[in-house]
Amino acid sequence: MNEKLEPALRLQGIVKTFPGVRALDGVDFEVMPGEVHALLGENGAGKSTLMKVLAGMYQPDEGQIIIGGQPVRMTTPIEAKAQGVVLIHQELSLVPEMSAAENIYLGELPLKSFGRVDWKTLFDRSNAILERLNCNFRGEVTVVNLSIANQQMVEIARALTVDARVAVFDEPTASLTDAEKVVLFEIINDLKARGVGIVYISHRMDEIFTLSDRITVLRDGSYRGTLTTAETNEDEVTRLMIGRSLDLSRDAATPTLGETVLEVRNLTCAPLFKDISFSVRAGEVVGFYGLVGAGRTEIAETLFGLRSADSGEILIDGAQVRIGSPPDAIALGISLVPENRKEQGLVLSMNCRDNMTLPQVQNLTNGPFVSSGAENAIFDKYRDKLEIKTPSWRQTVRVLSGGNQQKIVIGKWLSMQPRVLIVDEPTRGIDVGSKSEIHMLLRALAAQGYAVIVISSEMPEVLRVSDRIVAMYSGRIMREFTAELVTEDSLVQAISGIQVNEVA
Amino acid sequence: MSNLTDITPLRWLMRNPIWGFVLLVFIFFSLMSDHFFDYRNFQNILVQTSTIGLIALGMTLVMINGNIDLSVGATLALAAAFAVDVQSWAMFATWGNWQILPAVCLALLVGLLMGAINGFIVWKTGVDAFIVTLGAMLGIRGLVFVYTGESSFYAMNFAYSDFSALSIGPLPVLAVIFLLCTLIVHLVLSRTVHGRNTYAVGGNREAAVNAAIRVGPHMMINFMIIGFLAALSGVLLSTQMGAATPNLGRDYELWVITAVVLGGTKLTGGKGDIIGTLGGVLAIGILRNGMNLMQVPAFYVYVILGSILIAVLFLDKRFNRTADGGLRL
Amino acid sequence: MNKTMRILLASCGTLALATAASADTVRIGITQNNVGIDSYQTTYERAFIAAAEANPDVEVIVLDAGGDVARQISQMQDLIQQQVDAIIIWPTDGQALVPAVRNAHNAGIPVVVTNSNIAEAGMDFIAAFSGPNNIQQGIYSAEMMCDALGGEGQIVQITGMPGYTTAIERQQGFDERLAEMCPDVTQLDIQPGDWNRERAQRTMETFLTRFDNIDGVYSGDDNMGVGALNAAIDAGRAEGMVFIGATNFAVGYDAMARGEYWGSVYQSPVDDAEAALQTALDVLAGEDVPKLNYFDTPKITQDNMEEFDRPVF
Amino acid sequence: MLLNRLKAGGPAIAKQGILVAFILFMIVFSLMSDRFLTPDNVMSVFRQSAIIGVMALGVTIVVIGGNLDLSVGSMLSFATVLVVDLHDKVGPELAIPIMVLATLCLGAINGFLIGILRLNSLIVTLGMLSAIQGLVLIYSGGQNVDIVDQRGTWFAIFGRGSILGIAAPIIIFGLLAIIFHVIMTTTPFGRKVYAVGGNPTASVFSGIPRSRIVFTTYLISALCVAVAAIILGSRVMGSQNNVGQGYELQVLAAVILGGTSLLGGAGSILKTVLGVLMLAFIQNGLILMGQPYYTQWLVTWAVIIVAVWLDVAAKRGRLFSPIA
Repeated sequence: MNEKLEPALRLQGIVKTFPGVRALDGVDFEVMPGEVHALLGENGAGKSTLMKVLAGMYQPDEGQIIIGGQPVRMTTPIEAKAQGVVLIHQELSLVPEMSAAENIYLGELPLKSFGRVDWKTLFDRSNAILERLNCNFRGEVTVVNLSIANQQMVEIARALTVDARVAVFDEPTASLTDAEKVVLFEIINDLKARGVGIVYISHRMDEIFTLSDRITVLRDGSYRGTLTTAETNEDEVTRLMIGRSLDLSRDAATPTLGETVLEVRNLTCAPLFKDISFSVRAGEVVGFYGLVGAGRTEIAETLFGLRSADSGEILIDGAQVRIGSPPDAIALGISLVPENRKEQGLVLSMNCRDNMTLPQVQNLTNGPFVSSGAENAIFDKYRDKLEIKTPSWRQTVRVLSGGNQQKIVIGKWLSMQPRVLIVDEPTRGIDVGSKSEIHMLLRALAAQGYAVIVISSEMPEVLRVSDRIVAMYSGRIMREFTAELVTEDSLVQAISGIQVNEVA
Repeated sequence: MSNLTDITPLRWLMRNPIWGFVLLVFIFFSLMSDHFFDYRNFQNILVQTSTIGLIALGMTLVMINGNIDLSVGATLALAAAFAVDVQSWAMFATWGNWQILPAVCLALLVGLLMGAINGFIVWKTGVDAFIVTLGAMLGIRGLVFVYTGESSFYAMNFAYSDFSALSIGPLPVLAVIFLLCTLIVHLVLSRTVHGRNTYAVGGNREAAVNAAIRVGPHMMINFMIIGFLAALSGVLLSTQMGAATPNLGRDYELWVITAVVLGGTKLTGGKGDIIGTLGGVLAIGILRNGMNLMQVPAFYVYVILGSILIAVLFLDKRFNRTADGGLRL
Repeated sequence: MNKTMRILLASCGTLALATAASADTVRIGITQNNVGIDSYQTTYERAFIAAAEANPDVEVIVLDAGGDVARQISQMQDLIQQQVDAIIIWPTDGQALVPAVRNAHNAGIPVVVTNSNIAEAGMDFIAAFSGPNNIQQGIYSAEMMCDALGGEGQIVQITGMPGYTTAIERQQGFDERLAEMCPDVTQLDIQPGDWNRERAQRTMETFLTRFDNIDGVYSGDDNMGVGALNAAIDAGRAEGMVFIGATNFAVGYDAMARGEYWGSVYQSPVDDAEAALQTALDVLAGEDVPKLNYFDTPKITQDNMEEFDRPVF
Repeated sequence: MLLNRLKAGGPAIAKQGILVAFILFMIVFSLMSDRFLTPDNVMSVFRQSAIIGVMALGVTIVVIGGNLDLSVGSMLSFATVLVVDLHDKVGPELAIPIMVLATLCLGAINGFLIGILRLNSLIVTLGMLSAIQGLVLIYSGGQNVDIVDQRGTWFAIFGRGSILGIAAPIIIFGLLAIIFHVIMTTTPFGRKVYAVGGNPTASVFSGIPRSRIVFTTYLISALCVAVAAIILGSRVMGSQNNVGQGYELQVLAAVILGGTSLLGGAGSILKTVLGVLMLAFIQNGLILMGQPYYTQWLVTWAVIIVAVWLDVAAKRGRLFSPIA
């Protein structure tokens, strides 16, 4: 019997429909104990729905969930957890004003008489888990005071409160930097060694190929097949996912660089960043690479007039400028595609066109009224140019896919005809297909003469789109690389602060 | 909770600016009025605060949940009407002083019921609590008028109104009940699973749902708690009056919310505590009492209370600025 | 801004004077119903303060309950705490203040009730009542209505703020007397106007749509009565309609002079305030004061209005 | 089930929860009272709802911008007392501009505290509600104010006049509703208010001057109060100090009934007009049926919850909230 292992979890013919949509259409999926099974699919392919079925948040209309050989019905996340299925959410699912320990045991705080919380047990248990995860904080800390990475650790710690049979990681690295990812991968390997079946959802091919044993692909709510990682390659997976191959080659044509458009000299905003100097020329893509918190986003915000620098100069076309507010920046031709699409980039309740024309709506007037024609013209132009998929400009952006949402934000700023385009984490949470489109778009923009700054925490992304790469560590620029000379090793060293000694 | 010990008094005061304010007005009135710093006046303040205070305890829970309850004033009036009226029902005529017991129980039950109705509607319809309870504020007041037929009820039994004059040791019984409730709600909020879940539901509802906290019933329980406390407050108020009037408790919801917000509870939920709320209600109570003693004309009292409310909000924002790191939004 | 001066005086002064002054001055605390809700109460307050200032032996503490029973109870506690010599109270509610009055009584402080009386159960604890008889006023209004209509017709009634004693008592007096005196006058409906002219106007507009034939309107005070009158004029139906009010306001007096308004009950806040203070002083002087001191509130109609001064409010 | 079908492909009217509720409600009431739908009564209700209606227009814009304004009640008292009092002192031609300026100042204080200092709007306007009430009383000394010559002043046209048989308040309310509707739906300013209410952070990231927009919404709200005060003062020809007491909640109830989300970023001026009319018709209809006044509170309770529930349900596509 034990020769052939039972799967830790098996889903058979899962069907889930919502009004008007068949979200899952007979999906099969299984994960063996001690296996990392990656689940792939574009946004909207049904991964999240499948995970919610697995976590007991949705009831499947048809099909069976089999855990350890027994068919089960799970109606709440707690029941799922009791069955040994734990879910680590993509978006941080923590309560900011509570302690880490309470967050770890949220929903099942240990009890004493009269419904009191057993604090001692709570802290003992959660500290044990945090130690196992090599965390340098204790369970008593309030979550709001923790860094994003440490908050992610709290999220992961939740998975270890029970004897998990199956752990589902839903985009766990979305807000982690490369260094922090290493820790996460160790944990996953540790769980794997203990015989836990792991479902790993991610858009990042490199992670999937490093971690997983098998890959299952979903498309449009239906099952497309399972591949053994060792026997496949990115191209095959991508084709299964989006139905075609991707052109992953970097635009090799040497761009013709123009004049220096933006120059920054000794810009300082303590304690976020110090003594920042760099320049960007027309037709050039400069990548900013570093850990989260290295000060990259803050520099962008300063250039966009959202922060005031303590000292330093900003020059546009060689002339010194003062940027006191976003309208100042916009007037100078600086645009910022912000890091957080949903919170900073879009008004989710507004339609596509209105979002796109928002910064210039004041100028698109016909008498006192907004000129619908001018707006539509802009929208149509950039919808076509960026290949935004939306049924109509009237569509609320909330319902668009992440990639299309991001294109709306990019279109919003392109339509302003900027000199300098700053793009912060352009592909966070975006699926592979759209990601590659956006990368090509950034290259194309540079080729048209824009000065582009790309801020990213993903090394492949920076390497792919940049002409030059600025490596930052802890608020300082460590090194600048040209695309030809950069190596992954030297880049990792620079952003970890290792180069400091050698340079000094 | 457990890291309270290593906080210096000054840091604690910075985090709870309302207690600094309480201290300030306390010293101010002690210097300015010779009737203020008097043991019996402190008793008065506690009794006067208890009405708003009891409701504020419940409001703290509801607001940490990310909800709000505007119907408490009307619930208070309805409970007071029941508490006074039921005593005179014929079926309890032979019970002597014991006739008060079923009356009070029924009144508290009515409070629970009103809270349950609000909570249930919020839970099942998903309509914002502000809207649900704004409606209930009108509706329950309508019920009060239907029940009382517009007139006041009067307690025949003087034992009822004598109750409010009782003292336990050095403290008036009303103050004791208020302080006791404060302690209980504080313990519930800080020590029990229900209390901790209150923060979870308000701080991150998604997370609470994911952690299988039954958010709907949880919120309903908190609405029932505030309904109960509003009813208790109504009963205690009616013992002070020996009567119940249909217009009782008008505008109380606004003062209760004010006190709770002054006490540092966030309107968006997830943050707040009973210690702050106690500071908030005491601040308003002391201000009113002190201004009475100093004979500030009624017209100026409105302006002073309104301005102080805004000023404290402003100071609180200065002290507890969120860590936006200077981003100009 | 005399009042601001008084606060300063009161706050600084009491420190020095409290002991010295207590020998020959009396301290009287008053807690009013809701100053500012209408001119009557405001004029009352001014008259009261003026009367007190005219008397060098009186120091007064003037408080306002803002219409809230609980706040009035607090103010009673505060006054008892300050050990004033006497308390004058204009109850926000006749019944709910009984225990508070009883507490003052038990603390040895005589209580004078002003303007609207306290409930029967509290009568033992008060030194005296001074004020108008609201039930009697309702009766007067009913009698005027009867006379004006010749004992026959259809009327509507607009009452004050629901749940308040004055409103309830006037309605009670009016309803009972009307039914008794002229049973042929039918009351079509009773709705509140909340002591508010605009709301009374709205209520009247709805009445006008609803009933084709309205012969008379009784309003709980002239302020609302004038609102009802305005509505009728706007609808072009004021001709021949009888408007009776209570608490004659200046607007009502003027409308009466124009012949648009039939009659009201003349009630002077100045008399009211002075009577209350005098009653309190009499009680403190140990004089034998009758329990119920109703001051006269005569009927005022278009016929006898020359006998009265135009109200100052 | 019905709801699903309506949501998926049904006619646009299905999503207009408030409109459906309004029509149903009107049918029921007109069946119960034959006076209800007479032109006289309808005109009378329109006229009565003008004051609350005009205020509700301003508050709708504030709420779409993501804030609340509870101070409009005592601000109305302030403006009405001021304009009526000044009418006899300096004449209507000066009284009106002075009052409008003074009211705008109060709006500017709200706007400064909420727009610029970013204090919570619920609490700030609650504080202002109390403070302004005090200001009114201090200004008037607690006395009622009256216009002595009620028939001879041109000030009377705002509340009592009419054009082509349509009462002036209705015309003012209608015109303002159309103007604000046009502003909110077709001008850059309107677009920015929706953006700021929908996502203040993203608005700033799009170069929209968030503080100035919020500030302006409070100025508009104050302007609406000033207009309402002119109608009210002219209609009543006098004012009490507490004339606007409780209006803030009626106004808010009307705005909510119109389906404007308290979260900001969504709402419509025209639907607010529906909300206002609905509340006015409830009041009027129940009195016509001879119900005691408190029935209208009970009915309003039910109507608010059912109407908003239907609205919310239509948006999420299911009747009951999904939360467990």
